[in-house]
Amino acid sequence: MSDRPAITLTVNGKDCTVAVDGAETLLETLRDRLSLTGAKRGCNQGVCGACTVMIDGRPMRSCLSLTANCTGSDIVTVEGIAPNGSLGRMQAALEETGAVQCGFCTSGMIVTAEALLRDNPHPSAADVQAGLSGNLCRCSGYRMIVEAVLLAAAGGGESA
Amino acid sequence: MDDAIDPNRSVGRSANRLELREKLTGQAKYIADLSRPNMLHAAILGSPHAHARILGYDTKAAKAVPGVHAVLTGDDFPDGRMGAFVKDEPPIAQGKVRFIGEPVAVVAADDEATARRAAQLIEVEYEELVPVLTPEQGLAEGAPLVHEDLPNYFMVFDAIRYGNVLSETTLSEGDVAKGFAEADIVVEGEYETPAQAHVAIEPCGALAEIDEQGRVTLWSANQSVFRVQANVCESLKLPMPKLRSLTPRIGGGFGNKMEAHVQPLVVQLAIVTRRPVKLILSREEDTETVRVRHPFRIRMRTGARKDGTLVAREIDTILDGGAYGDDSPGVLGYSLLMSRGPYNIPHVKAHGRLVYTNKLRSGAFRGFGNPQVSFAGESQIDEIARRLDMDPIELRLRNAVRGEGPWFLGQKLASNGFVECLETMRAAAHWDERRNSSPTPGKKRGFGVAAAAHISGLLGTGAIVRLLEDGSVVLNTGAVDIGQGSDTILAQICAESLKIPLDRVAVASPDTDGSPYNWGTTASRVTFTTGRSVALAAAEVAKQIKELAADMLECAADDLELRDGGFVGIKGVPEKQLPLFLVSIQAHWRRGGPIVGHHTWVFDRPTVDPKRAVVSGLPFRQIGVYSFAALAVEVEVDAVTGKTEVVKAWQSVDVGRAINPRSVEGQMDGGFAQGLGFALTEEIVFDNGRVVNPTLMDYKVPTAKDVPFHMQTIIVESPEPDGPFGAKGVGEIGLVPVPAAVANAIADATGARLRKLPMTPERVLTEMLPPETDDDAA
Amino acid sequence: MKVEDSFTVAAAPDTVWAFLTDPARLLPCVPGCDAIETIDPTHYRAAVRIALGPIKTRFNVEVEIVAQEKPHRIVSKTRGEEGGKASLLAADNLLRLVPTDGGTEVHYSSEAALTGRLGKFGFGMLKKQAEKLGREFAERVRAALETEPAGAGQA
Amino acid sequence: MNLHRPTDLADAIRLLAEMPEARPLAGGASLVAMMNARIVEPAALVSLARVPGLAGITEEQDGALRIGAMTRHRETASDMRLTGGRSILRRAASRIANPVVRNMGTIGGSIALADPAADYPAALVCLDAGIEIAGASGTRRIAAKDFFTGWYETALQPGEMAVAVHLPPAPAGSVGAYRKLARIAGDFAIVSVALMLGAEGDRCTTLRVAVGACGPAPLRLPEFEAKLVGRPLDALDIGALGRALAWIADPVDDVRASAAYRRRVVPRLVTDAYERARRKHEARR
Repeated sequence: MSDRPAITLTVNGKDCTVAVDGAETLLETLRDRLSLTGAKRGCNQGVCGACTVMIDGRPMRSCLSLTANCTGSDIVTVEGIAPNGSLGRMQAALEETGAVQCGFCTSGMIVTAEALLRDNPHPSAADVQAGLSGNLCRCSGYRMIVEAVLLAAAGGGESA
Repeated sequence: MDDAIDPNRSVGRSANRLELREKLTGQAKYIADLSRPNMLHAAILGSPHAHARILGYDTKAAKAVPGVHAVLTGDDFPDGRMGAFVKDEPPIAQGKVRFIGEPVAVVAADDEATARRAAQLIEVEYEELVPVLTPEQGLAEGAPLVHEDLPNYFMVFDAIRYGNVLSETTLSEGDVAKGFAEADIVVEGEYETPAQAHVAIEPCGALAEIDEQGRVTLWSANQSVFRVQANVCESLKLPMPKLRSLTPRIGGGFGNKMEAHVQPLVVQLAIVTRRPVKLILSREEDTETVRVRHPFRIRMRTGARKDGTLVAREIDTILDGGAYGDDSPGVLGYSLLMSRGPYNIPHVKAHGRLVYTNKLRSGAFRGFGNPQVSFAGESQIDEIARRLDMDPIELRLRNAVRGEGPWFLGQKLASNGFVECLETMRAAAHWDERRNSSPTPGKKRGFGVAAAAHISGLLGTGAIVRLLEDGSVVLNTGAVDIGQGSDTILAQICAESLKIPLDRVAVASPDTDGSPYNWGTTASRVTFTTGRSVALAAAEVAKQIKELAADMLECAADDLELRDGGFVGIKGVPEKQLPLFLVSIQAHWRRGGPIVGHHTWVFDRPTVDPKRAVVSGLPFRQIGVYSFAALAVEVEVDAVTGKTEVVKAWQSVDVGRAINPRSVEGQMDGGFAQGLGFALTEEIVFDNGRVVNPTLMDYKVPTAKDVPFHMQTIIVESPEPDGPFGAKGVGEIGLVPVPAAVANAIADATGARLRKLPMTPERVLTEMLPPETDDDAA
Repeated sequence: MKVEDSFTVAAAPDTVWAFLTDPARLLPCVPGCDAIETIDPTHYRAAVRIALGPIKTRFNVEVEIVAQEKPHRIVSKTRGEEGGKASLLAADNLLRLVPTDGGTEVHYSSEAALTGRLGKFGFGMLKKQAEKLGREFAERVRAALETEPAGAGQA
Repeated sequence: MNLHRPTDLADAIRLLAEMPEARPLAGGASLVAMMNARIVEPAALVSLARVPGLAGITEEQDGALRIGAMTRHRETASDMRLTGGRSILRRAASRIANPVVRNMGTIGGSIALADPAADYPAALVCLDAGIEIAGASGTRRIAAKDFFTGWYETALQPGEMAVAVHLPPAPAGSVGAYRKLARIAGDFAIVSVALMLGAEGDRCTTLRVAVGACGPAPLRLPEFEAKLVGRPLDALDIGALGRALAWIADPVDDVRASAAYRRRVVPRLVTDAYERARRKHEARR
């Protein structure tokens, strides 16, 4: 067994120090060590997108990110999108449109959509479809999720 | 959207999911998110052979790995057998392996990595047997038997079984020979559909914990806590009181989580180790070891008169059941029942055989055999329309089953919005003006329609409605919300029935200890059957409220009414009323005990009218009521490659009554997208029994870019007298017509008639342009 | 997964047969193989190195001759595994020698299945790799037989 | 398993030389996926995340663009210096996987894995790109066409790594087309075609066509291309080049498509890419 160096990263604004093996993924660290289970393991190969979190401001696959390689990084998960008890604009828009079904893809979808809206504040439906094409949803057929992003872009669903 | 919300009206309102906030904030807990103190983690060793005898095990090396607490093989499990229709499946391979990946041993260890490492150290000695890799091989003379004991298995119906044939079903009405003799044209074809993977984004998993009395509590990803209990107890020969089955949130099911997956394995590990044990399948394991949609081979012919009147249809199908029976006999019987389609065809004969093979089991999957036969049937309707130069919607209208039908085999329809579905879809799609715009350059554009009907119903349900001290309600049905929103819909039905605001209804999580029996979240049944139980249980509560209030208000119970906001009052006397909490307190502390309404219900109208139909080997006697749908799609086929893209879709659906219109749309959208995958890209490929594409890298489901944003759903409401507030089911029907509608649109665009799914660029191009015509490339 | 191919050698079927059934002479022709151990005349054991793109691994394989008909055909079974049984290989093989003008046409076919971790790696690529190994083998066999002094193998 | 995070290139190279079983870790999009599936189990990883100078696209004196190995697909997909014939690379990058994976994946990681169905190989071979390779004995540069040597095989020797891609200036006035056929958005290609066209008036001055996903390495036929240069654009037998490329193709049969279909589609896609490029050329005039 190799030694497990302690590394520090910032998760949802808090500094966290964890001792991890080099092969441990950020998804494992978040779920198993930090009890942040919002990011999900749907495929562990980076295809489904349910594990998407923000790393240094960009949505990435936590299942493809090695924790030891995130030393010093700033991580935001779905739990950290909005302060306790409030909703971010994408969450509010999903609430408004009723797009959520089983919810398993929702965390990753929210993180990806937040970044999409930041980079492209006035997306077309086609932009949104392309932007969300790395987050699989098997329940919704995507239409209402795309509508939610468009609604959030239009300033709808703005929330406390 | 209906924004002017009257808080006292719950039915017909697009209420948000009760659990929405926890899903939006990442707090919803699915099976993988649960843990218990001292929990162990499990791993599976799967069979490398499609068919082999197990000669022995050597688990010494695996047991010696530090951190390993148990290594169990088939020898360490009771020899019970489970199965919904045939009890043919052991909890883990015993004596024989019947498909590649079938669990042969399980390990519990301190962590998942250790468990996996140890599993690979287990030695299993096999004697390889000749595998049955296709149904045709299974039907061949002298074929090896997948289940030598088939004749001795317990079956829940009188199946016709022999050799590798687990079930053979024949249904007929009229006289097909006579019908075809009357036909002016006959279309005939052989259709093939592949195994489709469910790909619920949440993989299957389970967590079992045992107490000092030896009673096990089991949480698992499931569609029915009661089917979980039955499967585990049957396969492990465990008395049912020894197992309590619960559910966390479920990340989609689509049929994959209806019957057992890893539950018997973790329960046995918990029993042996006396510790909590959790097992979450990887995506690949889920795809390779749980279940798939049945591959069908369908020979069908349909005859019509020159004026478009359908006169005869004959269907012969072979289903690949895989290694175990699971829900397969039901799929066979149901698919044949649906093979006439929603049309009056006087002479119909449908025959099918379900064959065991040494491959992953086939089982329930949204549509339950209907998408496969509808692909064939609705393609043939389109071909007839083309041959007769008739509009395909006109042809369907001419033959549509109207009014009370009857359906194939004789069941009368109490609600039927089929014609309205066709007509509203035609209007929404601007079908008659569809050629007025021009297609994208380089693309061949086409339009296609298909229709569908699907049942909702089947088997037992119950509901308990209990009035709490403050006049609010807790509703307990045992129906698992798999993400489709049934908790919310049942709460809406309950709130509306009692005229209380929706937020005064709590929904209890299904629990085999305390919930009334519910067969499961399947067969598009929860709104219709469980909703009916909820409405009846709520009516029972209303009755008790009135009886008690009658005493309190000194009037006759018949003179009382429930009033919006949680009141009971004297009809015609607005000022004479009591808030429900006063009635409830009276009940709790003074008289009779808390108000609890309980009702059970099962759909019991017979499917078969023996005066009309001749039937053999059908595994159910009564099935349910019919929802209807009609779908139009616009496709563009790339002239260079044959790749098909659906750019727009319009669908109408008769749901009786939309309890929650947005949830209806959600089901229709989601069903459409899953049907689109089935139509165009999804196929589990087997190579000598091995699943070649178990990863999401290789098995491709549609992304946001592949499903049209322009997707419109029109809700038709033809109230069903048996349904709660007139509602019928909508869970599956959206998927059913998609492959045929796309195939018909491809035929419209290119002249190519695809009879094999998925309709890949390769298959489309091959049909569009025979290879020899090639050199004049684009 | 079925792999089949054929090649022609300028040597008589008897010569080819003798060569192909002699582990010592066969060994250098098998790509990635350092040793063949003869358990008995119908059972052999070998370790083979395999490189599949980013994967580099070793398989321990056993070959069983199920039937043979000198000098026409050999039916054999190959069973192998990676260390720790991460992957299992099973193949049923048929080798046929057909005399031609001045030589022998060697036909080989193998119905192979790979399960476990490598079984999840791109199916098409595996077949290509197997075909490539087959061609390398053929090349080496031909080179060995055609450069050998005539009759050397018949001793 | 140890993960090393060197802070300069020399250190990274030294670590790789010292540990022959170690692998360089770039964006992780493929390597970590394979680790999760236990397809590879490296003894150690050398992360390039903190090595300076590996990320980003810079213009060189001769007009070439140097794309550092750690440049993410996202950046390559949006770099507006990739115009004209070189727009092929931008378009290829924009078709890789999906936006989230493009935030992670790097050009160096992608080419080092050398998946024949990936987007970069054909684009780079079409653009006559050079690959800069660093190893214990210094750096060397080889042509992209010589870099991809087999199924998932490259010219990289043990201990070496790709540090940059050099894109020479495209001929003035050239245009590019990238045509990718895939089952689903973001999937690997069934067939991909990268085509660069230069013309003066109606006469072809440059034609380069590379086909991806149809063999162990991208297909190109420079001599055949040369025969078509000088022809009028509307009388240039692009179909013949497409058929020749199909003839040399050695595609796999897999779940994405059959080998026969891929061969069949090659000339059709080549012709289509040519027509698209020609339309772009016309539009410019």
